[in-house]
Amino acid sequence: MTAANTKAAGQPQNMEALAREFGLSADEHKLTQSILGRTPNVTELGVFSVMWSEHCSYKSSKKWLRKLPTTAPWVVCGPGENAGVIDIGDGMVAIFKMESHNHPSFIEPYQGAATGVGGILRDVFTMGARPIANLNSLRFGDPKHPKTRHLIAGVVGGIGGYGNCVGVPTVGGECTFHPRYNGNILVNAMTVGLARKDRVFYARAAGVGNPVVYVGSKTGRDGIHGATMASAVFGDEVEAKRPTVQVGDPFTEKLLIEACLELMATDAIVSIQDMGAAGLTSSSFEMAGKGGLGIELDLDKVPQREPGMSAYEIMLSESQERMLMVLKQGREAEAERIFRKWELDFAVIGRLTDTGRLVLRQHGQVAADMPVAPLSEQMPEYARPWVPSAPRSSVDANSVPIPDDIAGVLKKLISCPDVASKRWIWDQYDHMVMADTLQRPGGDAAVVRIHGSDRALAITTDCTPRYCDADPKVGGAQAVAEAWRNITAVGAKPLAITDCMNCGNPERPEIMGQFAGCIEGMAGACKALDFPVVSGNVSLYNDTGSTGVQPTPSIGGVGILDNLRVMQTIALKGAGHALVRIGHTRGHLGASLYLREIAGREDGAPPPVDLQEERRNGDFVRTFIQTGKSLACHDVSDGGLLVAVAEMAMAGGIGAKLEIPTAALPPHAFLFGEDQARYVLEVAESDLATLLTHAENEGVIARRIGTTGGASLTGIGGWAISVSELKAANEAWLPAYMSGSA
Amino acid sequence: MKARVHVTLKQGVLDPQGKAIANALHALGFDSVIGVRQGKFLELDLKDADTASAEKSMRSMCERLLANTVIEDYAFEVWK
Amino acid sequence: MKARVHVTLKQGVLDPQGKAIANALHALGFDSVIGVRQGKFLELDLKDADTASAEKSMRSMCERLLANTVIEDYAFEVWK
Amino acid sequence: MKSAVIVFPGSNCDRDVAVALARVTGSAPTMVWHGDRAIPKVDLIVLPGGFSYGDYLRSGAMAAHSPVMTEVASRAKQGVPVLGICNGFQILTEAGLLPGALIRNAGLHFICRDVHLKVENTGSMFTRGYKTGQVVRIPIAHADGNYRADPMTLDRLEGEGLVAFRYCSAEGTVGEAHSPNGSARNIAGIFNEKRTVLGLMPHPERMIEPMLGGSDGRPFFEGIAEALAA
Ligand SMILES: Nc1ncnc2c1ncn2[C@@H]1O[C@H](COP(=O)(O)OP(=O)(O)O)[C@@H](O)[C@H]1O
Ligand SMILES: [Mg+2]
Repeated sequence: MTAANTKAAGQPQNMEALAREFGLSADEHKLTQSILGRTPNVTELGVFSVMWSEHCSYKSSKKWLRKLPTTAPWVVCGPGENAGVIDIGDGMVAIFKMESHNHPSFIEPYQGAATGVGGILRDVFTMGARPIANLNSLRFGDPKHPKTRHLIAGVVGGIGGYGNCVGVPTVGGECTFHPRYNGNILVNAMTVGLARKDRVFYARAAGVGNPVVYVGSKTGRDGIHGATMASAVFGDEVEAKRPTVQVGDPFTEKLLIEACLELMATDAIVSIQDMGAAGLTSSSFEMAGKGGLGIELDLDKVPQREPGMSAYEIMLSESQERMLMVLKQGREAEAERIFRKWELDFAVIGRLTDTGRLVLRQHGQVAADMPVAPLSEQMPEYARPWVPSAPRSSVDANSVPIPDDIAGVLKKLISCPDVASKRWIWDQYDHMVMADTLQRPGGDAAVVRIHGSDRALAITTDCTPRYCDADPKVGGAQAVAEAWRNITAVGAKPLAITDCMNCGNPERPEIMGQFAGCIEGMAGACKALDFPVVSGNVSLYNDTGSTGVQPTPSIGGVGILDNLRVMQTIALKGAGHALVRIGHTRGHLGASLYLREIAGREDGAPPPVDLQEERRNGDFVRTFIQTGKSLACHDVSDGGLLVAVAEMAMAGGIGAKLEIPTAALPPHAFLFGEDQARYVLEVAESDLATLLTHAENEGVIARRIGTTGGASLTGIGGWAISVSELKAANEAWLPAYMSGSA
Repeated sequence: MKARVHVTLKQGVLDPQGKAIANALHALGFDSVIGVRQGKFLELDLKDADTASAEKSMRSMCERLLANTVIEDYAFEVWK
Repeated sequence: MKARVHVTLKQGVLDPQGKAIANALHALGFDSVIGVRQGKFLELDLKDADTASAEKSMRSMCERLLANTVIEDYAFEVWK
Repeated sequence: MKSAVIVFPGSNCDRDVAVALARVTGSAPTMVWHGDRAIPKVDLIVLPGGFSYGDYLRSGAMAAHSPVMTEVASRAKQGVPVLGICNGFQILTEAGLLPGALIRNAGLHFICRDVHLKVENTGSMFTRGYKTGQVVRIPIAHADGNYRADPMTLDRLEGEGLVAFRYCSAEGTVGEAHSPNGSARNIAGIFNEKRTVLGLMPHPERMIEPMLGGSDGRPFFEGIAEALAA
């Protein structure tokens, strides 16, 4: 038990001190007293503290999140519910969200990551969707840091262990490294589900007198104050916070998915809400609050794993694999039969009232009695002071030495930790279960077929933290644009995003400035690309001591592919085809991978994001793909043009001869510059003229850059490297590193 | 020298495996089972010359690798 | 009553986990480790009234479920 | 043909194999809940992949004691074909319907990837769609696929032609280097004595159309349909 729990069990003398220990400021504690008209008891104080924690209340970020565009004709439900809902046609919706589990994963990588997956799955199936895909965005510290290897092994094991067991394919994600994550890794998990449009379930309670039902696993003393932990800066007290980590039970989750979906096929459910952070507290408040009702719970009826749990412990437990539902009266037996069949706990623990109050009873006494609406309406909201990040000057390519060994540089880039193949990771994820994975990890976006149809979802997660660190606004826009581009590159139409905003301590103005900048950039990109935000999550206080992580707004994008026959992959398909670059190459080296990995510099402004050009080029590429004439497509990102071509060559096992003009730009700027809004297409010679003419008509820059064929990549000046050598280098780093030999 | 390590989940930490095993035993008709907790058990062969040094390295192995002290407790014995 | 069961791989059956743990310990510099074998360890709470009946049900549980006697050996103790 | 797919708590490839059966053989299987003691009269029983009971304790151990398994065993004894894929294979060994055991992969990790298999014996309804010695590409997805049995059992399996599939290279070379999980003698799938029961770790149901990455799993189900039509 933590110190807080011990005190909570008895009768603490100093409520003021306890409030502070629970993470409530003096002002917030005063507010609790004015809301209740008296001093809260320990249980009530605990409820206030978790409801008003940064993690649950978004008190520092709310003001900024309102700037994100959240609507489009296809958005069925934007932020505010458990997950976002978009119309994907044919009477179907896609439901998705991303969430962080950074702090628990640092403390206990396997279970922290596993329960992160479990939590995000529940957010999605609680809305009536069958989960069809998981993704994850991972940021680790320097590979040389002594903890990194152990953290990777645990996190990957935990994500796989949970996702594989529940039988939802883990189809994509990202994984990069930087010393700024040494003391605070990021583990963001995303789930996408499918439901019928007329069968979406919401959290809003309705119907005074309706039974409140608890299903799933029993409540134990695990994870108490997890939400508050997620809102605290890591320091030396990490050790003391340990018992707040929970153990996941994916087997029970699988049963819970099946049982919930079975009950959802009837019309017995009025509302449903998973018990995530702050468990029974936030789920009951959320349901009652959204319905404008009151709720009465008999805590003696809550299924409990351990004897003698206090009201405080029951309300704050973050035991996993639990759900709270409001059923229609008289449907309890039918629901109970389903949950018993799936060997899950089922208990009617209370009912809805018209009092607008949350009343908890235990052992025949009232353990808490608090008004529902004021708790959320008067939730603290902070306009934290912020300072904009200082702009960086751009890097003149001529100030960066020109390499004489292009092939060597390419090999170094494709085997550096950020670009090296992540096969070692996705091999441990069952990415094929459900037998609808049309594009496995390794490409631009995962493609998962809508079961039983000939349409598919394209899904990706993206963010380039080094850009966000260099310029949060540009980085925020770039992350959204890259997600949009990745979906476009497989031939799909981008529809909407979820996000996970990972930043440092919001009480520091420069961090708040990073957060604000990222949001501003994202908002602009979402608007320009018609790519609204429908759900998301904020994770602040990602600091160790005084170092914050690089601002990392992870973007999870979803698009629809209506015609599977034109689906693109990055793999080159044959010899003798033309390679065409779409988009303007300006040779931008600032904040590039080349600058960091080859020149050993991390300075400079990131590549500018021209949203009009982004839109024009992407729409052009998608339209061309729809004609069926494109053979392969890949967007240009980390490492620039040559890395993109190399990835296409490695995926296809086919080489290419590049005819890159030596003209305007120095070779390293041309080959490794990270200008945005670019793609590489493979087309038959006979289709080349059409492509170039169309591009010209649309005002899109399209340039032939080479011809496919052979076993090597070769370039002007006679440099060459075999595709197999590249592939070996690309595949080798991570397994070698994990086995301790790199 | 020989050593044996028992690694068990801390009190209060959910033990999904133990829970599932208990259910399976009930289904098989073993009604006398109240509860099951599952742990790990390791047997080691060591080159250490004496008990004191073996104990010292065992403690360090448990802390650093064999147990995850966030959620697990460990106990070991060492003998010749 | 209480019972403890130890389930271990039979002599001669490959133990990938034990081998991996030994390698990991070597990598951490624990050079005194010669070998590791990993097993399972279960603690049961039983309603049985006496040792004889508890032992009888324990043997049957081990044979039927707790150990796979194709590859595993088991041993148990029972006490009040 | 009539078939049944047994669904255990934690099964997760039950739908996938049902879809493959329906699409390739033209007739959809009956799904049977593990708690039901009765199985309809069918020509084929399938134990699907997944994590029955979370694979806690040992993979397949608890499912092997499910109420329905008594009936599966007695049908198998009567000669009704039984197919166990992945977790289904683990359940068959735990239930004693196939010899040996499947333990943790040699590399300890869960592995999901396409592997090459050599078809060792086509004298069964499950393998008749292939040619002897044919090399096929089929995915695996498991943490416990390392097949173990005592040398006598292994010799007997080999001697009596009861090895169905072995892991091999793309060129068909069988050897330790080509075993993804450390399986004894590269064994990926085995039959019972009459070759009416097959357990295999790879997932043919995930490879039935080019869109999914290949069609090498198709002949597996086509062979079953032919055998049962005959
Ligand atoms: N960065 C963000 N962008 C958009 N919406 C957000 C963001 N962060 C949180 N939200 C929305 O706020 C609501 C509450 O989020 P959260 O507390 O994480 O959900 P849950 O309680 O289901 O875990 C959700 O509807 C979520 O989609
Ligand atoms: Mg939720």
